[in-house]
Amino acid sequence: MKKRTVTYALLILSVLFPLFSNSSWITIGTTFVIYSIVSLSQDIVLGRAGMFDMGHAIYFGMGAYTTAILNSTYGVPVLLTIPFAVVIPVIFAVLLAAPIVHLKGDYLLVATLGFNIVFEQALKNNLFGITGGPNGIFGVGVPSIFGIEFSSQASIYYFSLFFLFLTLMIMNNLEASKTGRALHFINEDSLASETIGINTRFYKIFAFAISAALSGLAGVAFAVQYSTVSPEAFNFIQSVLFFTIVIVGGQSSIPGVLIGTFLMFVVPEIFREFATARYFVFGIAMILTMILRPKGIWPVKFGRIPKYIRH
Amino acid sequence: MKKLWGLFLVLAVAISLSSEAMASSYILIGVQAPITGKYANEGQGIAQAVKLIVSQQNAEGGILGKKIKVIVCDDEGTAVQAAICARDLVNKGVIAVIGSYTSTSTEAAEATYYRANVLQTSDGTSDRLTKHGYWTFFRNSFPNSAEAAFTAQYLVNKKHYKRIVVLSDHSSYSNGLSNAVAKAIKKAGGTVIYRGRITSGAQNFTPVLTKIKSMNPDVIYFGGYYTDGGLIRAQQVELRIKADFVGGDSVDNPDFLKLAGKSAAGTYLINVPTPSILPYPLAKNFLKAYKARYHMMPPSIWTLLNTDGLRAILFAIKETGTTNTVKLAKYLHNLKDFPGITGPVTFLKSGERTGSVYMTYEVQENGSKKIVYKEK
Amino acid sequence: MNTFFQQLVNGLTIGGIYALIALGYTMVYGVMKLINFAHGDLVALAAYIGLTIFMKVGTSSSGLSILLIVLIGTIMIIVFAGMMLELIAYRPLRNAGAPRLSAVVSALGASMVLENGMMLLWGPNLKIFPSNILPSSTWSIGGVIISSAQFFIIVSSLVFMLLLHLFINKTKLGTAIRAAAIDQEAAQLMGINVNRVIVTIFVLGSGLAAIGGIFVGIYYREVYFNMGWLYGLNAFVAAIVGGIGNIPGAMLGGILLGVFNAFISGYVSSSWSEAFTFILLIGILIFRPTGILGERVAEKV
Amino acid sequence: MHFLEVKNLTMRFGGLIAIDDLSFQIEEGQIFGIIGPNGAGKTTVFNCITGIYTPGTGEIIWQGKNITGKSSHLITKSGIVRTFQTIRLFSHMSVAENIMSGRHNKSRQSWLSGIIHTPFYKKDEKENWLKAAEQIDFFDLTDYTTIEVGSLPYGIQRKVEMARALATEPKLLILDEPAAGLNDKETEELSGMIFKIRDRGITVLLIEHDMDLVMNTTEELCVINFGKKIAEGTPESIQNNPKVIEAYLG
Repeated sequence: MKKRTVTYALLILSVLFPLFSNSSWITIGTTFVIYSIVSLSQDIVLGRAGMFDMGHAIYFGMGAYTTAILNSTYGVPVLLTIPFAVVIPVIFAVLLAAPIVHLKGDYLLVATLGFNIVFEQALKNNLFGITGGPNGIFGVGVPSIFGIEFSSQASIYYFSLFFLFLTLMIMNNLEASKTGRALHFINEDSLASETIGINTRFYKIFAFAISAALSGLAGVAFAVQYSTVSPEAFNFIQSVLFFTIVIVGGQSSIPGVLIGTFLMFVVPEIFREFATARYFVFGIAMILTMILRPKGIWPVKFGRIPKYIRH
Repeated sequence: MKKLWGLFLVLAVAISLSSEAMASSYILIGVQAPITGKYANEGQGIAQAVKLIVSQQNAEGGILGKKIKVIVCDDEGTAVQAAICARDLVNKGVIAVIGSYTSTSTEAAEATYYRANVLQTSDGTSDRLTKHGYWTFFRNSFPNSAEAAFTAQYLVNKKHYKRIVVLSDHSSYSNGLSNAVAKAIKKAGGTVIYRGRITSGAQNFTPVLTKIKSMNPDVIYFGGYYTDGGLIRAQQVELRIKADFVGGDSVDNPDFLKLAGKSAAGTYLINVPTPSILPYPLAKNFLKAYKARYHMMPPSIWTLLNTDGLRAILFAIKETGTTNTVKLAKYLHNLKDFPGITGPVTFLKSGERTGSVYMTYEVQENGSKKIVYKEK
Repeated sequence: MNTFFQQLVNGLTIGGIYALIALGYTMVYGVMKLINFAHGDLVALAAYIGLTIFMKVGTSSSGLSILLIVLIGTIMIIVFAGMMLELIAYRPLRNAGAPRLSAVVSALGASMVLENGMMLLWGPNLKIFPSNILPSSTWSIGGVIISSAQFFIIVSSLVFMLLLHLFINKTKLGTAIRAAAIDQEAAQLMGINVNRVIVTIFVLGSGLAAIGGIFVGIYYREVYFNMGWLYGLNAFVAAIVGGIGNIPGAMLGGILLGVFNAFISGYVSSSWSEAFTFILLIGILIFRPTGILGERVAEKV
Repeated sequence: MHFLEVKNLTMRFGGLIAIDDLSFQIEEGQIFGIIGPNGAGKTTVFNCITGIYTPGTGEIIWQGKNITGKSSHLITKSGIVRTFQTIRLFSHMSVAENIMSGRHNKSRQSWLSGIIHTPFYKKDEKENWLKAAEQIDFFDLTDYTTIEVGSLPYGIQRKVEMARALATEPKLLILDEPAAGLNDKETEELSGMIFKIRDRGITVLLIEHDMDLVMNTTEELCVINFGKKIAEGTPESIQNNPKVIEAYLG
């Protein structure tokens, strides 16, 4: 019961946050919200299904680029770009994951990292003449309904927060479903999962697909928040950060991943004066966390079992 | 569940519509520049110059009876950080922004300033900066197309090169400049036999140079940064490629000479004048004041160009007696021959500054530079 | 045809450097099953250290002896750094029996620390090696140009690789390393001190990385704090192409990758060369995950 | 038609022949045993039947259908399920979740339930948890329901693995050395359990080292050595077969 109370309190706090913050803080809050969505979606692949995906920025970037290209180049309203920004990353996730999901551990890590580098170079080389090359794309608009433009920082915060809530709801639903459990089983022992009848290949690709969909949503929010997309925002270094956030925070652990995101994206904003040393400190923190808490800051507790079968 | 979502939507819309309003007893001027990262010294130069001018103005009692306050935002030279800065500066209520240093960060922020009616002046050289039709933007330097036209004139008509290779990296500045140069060369009747792109920082350029060697060029033009330019020149000489080497404005840096070593001698560099050779008394005074306050020279001409952008805006406020940016922009669009540190400042309707002064230097055996060709 | 052989020389030079660095990745992976992400940063660190030593002693004595001093000094410092890396970032995790992923993140953390430490220490701007460490003479052999630096790098890479090969195959410690690479637990049961083996591979790997870093310094002459990733990633790809965990594989992979890169940049497109490198990598992972020289190991059920 | 028929199965690893032209048949309701010295290829036979390995030549006919080379999960879906000699449980998860994993194929919610929870999902979820709970009761594991499986003693883990297998509602249960690592009392309990499982209408195929267990429980035995069948028959006939005695002693 107590846990539930804390959860609701935090949700309400996140909704009321703009009331008592200035716009700089709302900007930081929006950054946190957007990167939380990506980290949580990374957690589906890495934390839950246990696949070492170090190319997650690809799907985030595809979502952002889809919105940017459709809105900025072709004038499609932001809200109408959302379905495309979800479906396109999903299609690519399926196509890219299908040939490599059977790879184990580090091999998968290296393959996904490779995809990310190819992706970045494709963006820089202005593939099909639509990605804007090294500049990226500028001048993405804001969402509007019935001609009213929601351009204040607070409204973009809510736009992103809506996606975060959606993500949290899906992750919650996933956890208590056959699909979500299958991902955990595959993570624990892929072969044993196969022999009790789980189509591991299907669920591995599914994990990539659903997390690409959520990353795509985060990409939409990114494009709106920064009105800009550019290749370096989605390079493999970003993927390394998402990867790190999940492991440092705690795999499969929603509070853990959120804490990880907070440490990586909010704490440096507070200590901006020490900006140059921030990654140095973060590196030390990463090593220390892994030594002192190898399962992450807030490790997951398994055992979500319905009450009716507890005795 | 549905009720919760509904509640969320109602609250979200309500809170975002109760938008914030701010009033300040200061006139706020923003600086958006790379304070950290690869271009840190350039960014810091811009911030220091702006603070110097503003403190001089405040010492004279400010402007329109108000003091001026400078807010600096570090865009790290990246597009994403630039967009964050833009939003942040707008939210803090600045009326004008100086910066950024790179074209990419400038362009990434342009739309945000335009939507918020905030003036922006930048040294970015990408031609696209003035092509969006934003009335808020003023370029205080000269566009790539101006440098490209001069370069083509030099390569084709002065040096009569027949087989020209144009190289760049992938950055928006370098790619843009080199595309413009290639285009201008064709327009001037020259032939670009190869237009190549290298990966900045890759260090090993021998594969692409070997390919170039097999094409027998007269000249290799590189429109990128000195970090790569120095190595390209060194490796060119090592591979015994006999072509001349011509570099764009960002190759012109003391470290280019160090990286290219002995091979630097005989290369040609195209740039606007360095601060120390500016002939104007205003320039001499400014450099003196800058040196007195910061105990160093401004890092480059770009600092002074941005300073002129700021001076023009302050001048417009004084002349019009308002901080209404629409009126200020209207005034600036008609500004003619305002005496600047870097020469007379004249803006076109597009926000473009006219009257460029490019020159070609030749690097000598002893590492010094000699002016060999000048724009008429 | 000249162009072809010239590209081959270009590829061999950079390939030799990749191979030296790849050996460090492959040895660590072979024994510890860990991608040592900080390995590339040791290369950058070596270049900085080499430059610093050079600046200290550079004026006092003549060409080759300076190079020797710089090389030995740098190797000693980088070997020490490599041992510290193992002691601080990896050993505590190993002793605690932490999951594999923790070690990956620890390695990434170590990489961040090294990279940003170098930035704080030497500044974000690039540093430049003096151009007169090696005589700048070049030879033309049938129209193919080879410089003294290239010749020096290709030959000494081969020499160092040969030395490593002899060490691994002819000494007792080398045999222990091979045994630990095949089965760490069995090796432990046979009385091999695995910790000592691991320290040894870090000493060897860091030493070779130091040599690679110095070569980068004297040939390319510019040093910047995050260049470790550039060489690290390529060397790592080389290790996989050759068959990760396989020492001759890393040598072959390094040289092949260097030559592959040169031909792609020279004949296909220099804008896409990086993408081609990684497409090659992914292709190898999908169709022959054990690399060129690796052997397929069946999973025990 | 036999319940399960293995026909001329051959499996090689490089130069090594692990199974050599092996054939046997199992009838519905039997408790069938395979024995043989270490390295005789017993586990490899299981790996071929359950789709982990694809055999070189030969066929596996299951209820009249050829299932040779099919994926493991499809074979499981068709009613064959196995346990492992080295227990392979989801060791960081609770006993209940482990057993619930066996319900994967019987649960009819689609992958969409991972995103949106429908009323059908709720009904299906409850049904399957209750089925899992039945196995918990059957194997007398109620004291451990929420405990992390990896922390439990070996004997309990064996039971959990069998419970997980039974949760898939198989027709044929394959046990790979189920008595390995168990003490005498646990082994005795195990043989009782095997009969109980058979009484639920499930055919049992097992590999075992523990001769007492094999002789007490199985009805038909197949002996293999170096991948070849050397004898087949009732436990009594096997016990007196000179070839078998030679293989075990020699």
